Amino acid sequence: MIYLDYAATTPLDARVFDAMLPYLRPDGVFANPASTHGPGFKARAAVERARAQVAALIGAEPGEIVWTSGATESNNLAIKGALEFRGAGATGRALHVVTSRTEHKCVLDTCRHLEAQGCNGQPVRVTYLKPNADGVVTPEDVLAALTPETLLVSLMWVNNEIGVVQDIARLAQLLRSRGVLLHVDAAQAAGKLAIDLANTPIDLLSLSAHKTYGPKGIGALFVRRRPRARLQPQMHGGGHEQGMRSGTLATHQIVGMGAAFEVAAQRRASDEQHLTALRELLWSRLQALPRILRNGNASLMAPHLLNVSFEGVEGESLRAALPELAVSSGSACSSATAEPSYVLRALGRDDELANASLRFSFGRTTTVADIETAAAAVIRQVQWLRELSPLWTA
Amino acid sequence: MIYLDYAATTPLDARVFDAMLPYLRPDGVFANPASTHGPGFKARAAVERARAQVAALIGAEPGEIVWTSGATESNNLAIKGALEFRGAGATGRALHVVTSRTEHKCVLDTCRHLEAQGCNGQPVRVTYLKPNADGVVTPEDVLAALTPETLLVSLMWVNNEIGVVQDIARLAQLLRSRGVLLHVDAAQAAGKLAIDLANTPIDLLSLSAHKTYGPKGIGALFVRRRPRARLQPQMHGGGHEQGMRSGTLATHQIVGMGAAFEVAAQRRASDEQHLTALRELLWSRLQALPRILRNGNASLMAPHLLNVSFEGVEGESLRAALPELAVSSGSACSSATAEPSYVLRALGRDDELANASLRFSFGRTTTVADIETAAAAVIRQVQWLRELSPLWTA
Amino acid sequence: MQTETDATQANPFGYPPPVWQRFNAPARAGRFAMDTPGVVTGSAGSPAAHSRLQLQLRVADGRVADARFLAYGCPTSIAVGAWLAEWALGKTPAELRGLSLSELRATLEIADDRAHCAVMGEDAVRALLAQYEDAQP
Amino acid sequence: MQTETDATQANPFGYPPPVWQRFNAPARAGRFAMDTPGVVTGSAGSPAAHSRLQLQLRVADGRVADARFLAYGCPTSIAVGAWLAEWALGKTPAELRGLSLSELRATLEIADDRAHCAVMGEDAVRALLAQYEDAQP
Ligand SMILES: Cc1ncc(COP(=O)(O)O)c(C=O)c1O
Ligand SMILES: Cc1ncc(COP(=O)(O)O)c(C=O)c1O
Repeated sequence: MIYLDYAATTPLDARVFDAMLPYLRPDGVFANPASTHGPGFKARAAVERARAQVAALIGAEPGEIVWTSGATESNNLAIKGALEFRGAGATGRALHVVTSRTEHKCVLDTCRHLEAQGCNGQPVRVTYLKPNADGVVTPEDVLAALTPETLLVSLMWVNNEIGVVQDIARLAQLLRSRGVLLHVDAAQAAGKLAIDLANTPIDLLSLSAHKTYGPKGIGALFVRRRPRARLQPQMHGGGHEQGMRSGTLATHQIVGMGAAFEVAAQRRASDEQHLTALRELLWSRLQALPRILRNGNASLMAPHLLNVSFEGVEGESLRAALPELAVSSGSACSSATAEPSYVLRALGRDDELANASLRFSFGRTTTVADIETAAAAVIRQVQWLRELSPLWTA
Repeated sequence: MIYLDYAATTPLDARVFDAMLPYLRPDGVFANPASTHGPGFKARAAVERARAQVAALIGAEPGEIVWTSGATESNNLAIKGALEFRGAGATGRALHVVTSRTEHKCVLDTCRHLEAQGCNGQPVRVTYLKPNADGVVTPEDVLAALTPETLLVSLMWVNNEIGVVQDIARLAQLLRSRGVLLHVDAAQAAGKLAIDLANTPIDLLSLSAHKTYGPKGIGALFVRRRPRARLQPQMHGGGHEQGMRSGTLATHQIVGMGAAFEVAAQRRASDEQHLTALRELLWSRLQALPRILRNGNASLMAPHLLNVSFEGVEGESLRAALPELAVSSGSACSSATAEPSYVLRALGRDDELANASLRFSFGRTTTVADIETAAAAVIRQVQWLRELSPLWTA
Repeated sequence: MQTETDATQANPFGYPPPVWQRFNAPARAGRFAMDTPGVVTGSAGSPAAHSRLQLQLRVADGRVADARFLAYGCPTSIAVGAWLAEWALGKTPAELRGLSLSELRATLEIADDRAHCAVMGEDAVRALLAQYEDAQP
Repeated sequence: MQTETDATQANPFGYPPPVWQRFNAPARAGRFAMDTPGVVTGSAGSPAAHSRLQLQLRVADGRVADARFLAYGCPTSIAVGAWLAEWALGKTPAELRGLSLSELRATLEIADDRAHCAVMGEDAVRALLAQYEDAQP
């Protein structure tokens, strides 16, 4: 089995695993970090160390990191929390949010929920920007969509299906001067791109550990302190995390995320080289096949992703013909439903071609041999399916 | 250090730890359970095995278990989700919820949020029942509070501070015949009481792994299928968990919860004996001190908890005088704030006495020697602080 | 030799074994050379379902002497093509007319949500028979 | 001998070391026997703050010859009592009057949120001095 689905999730880095064990073992540091006794304080200290590690990777302060259960929760908290807080005073006109059609489902579904239910009894209007054929939403596209009622822009840094990188740094500058809050889903960006929030005026930024060799089920939301991005909590309770997110802190998970982000900080540059090389090797090997399309702008790509559409083959058979290749067709999060990827549809691919697409994503432990084997299998099976097709004409 | 704070959190059971490792190791089963490829299916199978294990402990069907990040989230989802769904049609009169003053903060805070913000633009009214001096809220108290607008009753099975067990079985029967939804916070009850949802018509029930020798950061909500308890999701996204809770499933965490609940099913009877014996031993030893009060009805107690108020000593000094004892004063979840426990206040203790209370909670690995040592330390230090007090008159 | 676990891994998507086996090694895939005598062709399939099946039978002496198929579609469609090509061998046109949809579905263990693949197979056989009859003197 | 980690564990709540040390081993805790000659008592404290401090000094030859304290309250209150009892030894009433709140706070490293504990100490000394003066012929 060759695993090329690192954008869906990654294995733990060995150092992350080692860092977690002392907080997981039956005889480890297991106390509740909220407990006010010795063992509790020890757990708390580990939580705070991890907070600093996460903050360090993205140029933030530890106090700007709020733990969540993952980027899904971070995105929900950022969007609903900001809208509820900011919209509290407004009356009459609909609160307005700008996002794109190629966001992760958890952003889109949150926006649709707000449109359907409103927010604190006020209507919500959402603009879903259509990216160009390359998958790009320009800062100018965003600016053109702003209205006086726009409270929030939510745009992902790196798209999880096609890997396109948006120009968030420029967008952030432009929005700051206009007083519009910017939320960025950075689940696929952390550890892959250089992120420096000290110099990029993003207000809210979502992170997930398991995309970066950390454990599943833990994430964080960066909430800027100066100027302060204010949120209504979405998880009510004992007032953990500065009142922004209640619930017992999962020490081992948090420690794992901290360790993963520390490793990511150390390895980012070399990871980028490694991943980019693998990506381009695979793309060049696949040139043996005529009529394939690379999805997304090749010059604006995160290093770990390659998304390719194969003309003339049917998507389900393509996947079935590659059982030894763990790849994704569309996002793992949406592939339970057999619908063609809405991201590829937004780029202008028709249903059939969207379905006949594979997302290859690479990781630290992917080797050149993996790529060669995978490329050979894909080429062989696409050729075979095309030969089998009564419709194919070479 | 003697750890007597198992109600705040427990260490992992050794079998739980062992069960989790294959899903956590860098070379383990790490794929995303939502991925539609071999490794993903393998992770998915582990998730479904765990679902069955959790369901088995409480007499539910696997399809009635929805994974969450803990009981805080489960409680939020149950209360907000049920109200949003059930209240969707209603107009005009306020939606009504009945709960008690001694619920966990995450229930109370959720209710207060609903009162302040309403639900889908409709007002929400909450009745907070005051328990009697024993901490008991009777089914009759609940029935007396119902109005035609009551959509939901939320009552905890076992109180996390004093251990009082409410008569949920009888309440459930009474509410079923009246068509009012019942949500039960069972975070402290699972594995301690016998729970059989096949024969107890509870609609929604919250669970947490880390109170039962499972990992922190994972929980579940039981959502009854027949008759179906319907919820609006609170975490929007890819539609995981039958659309009720989106977000990547944390396989190792889920497997841990499953293993913990399976162990709990095997050990429940012997755990109960062990814990009850320790609890009564401690209480009898503490009789060496005059003027102490046991909080909550001693005949309606979960086995793992003993909450005692000590007259004539100041709370902070009492805790400081026992640095080698990891106990809680009030709930760990609320003890970040130094306010006197609202649960003890609701039972009629004044601020001073509420503050001068200790919650001892016991676990599988607590020994008789632990109890003897702890009792001796408490007796010695209470006596010392009383002697030091200019106000104490024996 | 495969252990049960190997077999499961080899068929991770859980296709019915008869489908999976034919998808992986479809006998008689292809088309007859252009000038092969006695070849009748039938096609079926819908653009909506993104599938197309082409069945070719070489009839000699009133019986199917050889068969080929091509398919574009899901693994079940491909397996249906492969099964039909096998099944048709040696049959007379009258016997082909007796194709039982339920036998086809039962043999390949095709569930309801894939019934359309079986129907496409039946349609291809019908189209082929129509062509055959047209061609009769 | 304690390592630094042991010391931290021993003081898990992070009290200032001078407070922690006196809380754990307060010298001169207690009260003088009822009929001890020369004893003056001063008390202070508020029910609101749930604290009470009682200071007793035995004055002989115009100087404090011995001291006792009792306290009900947080560890800082107890440490204040212990410190005052030590500090008063050998002093004349005039010197007691010179008690410096800032010295007391600095010595025990009392932060702003515990300033009221130091003030209670000062109040107790004042009450004691008032009683002493009343008792002077
Ligand atoms: C861009 C993006 N956002 C959000 C998420 C959701 O993150 P999580 O799995 O931590 O809930 C993912 C991955 O699933 C993602 O790729
Ligand atoms: C009764 C009760 N409900 C809810 C919770 C919250 O659970 P969790 O820590 O899993 O969020 C706790 C413990 O903190 C509890 O004791």
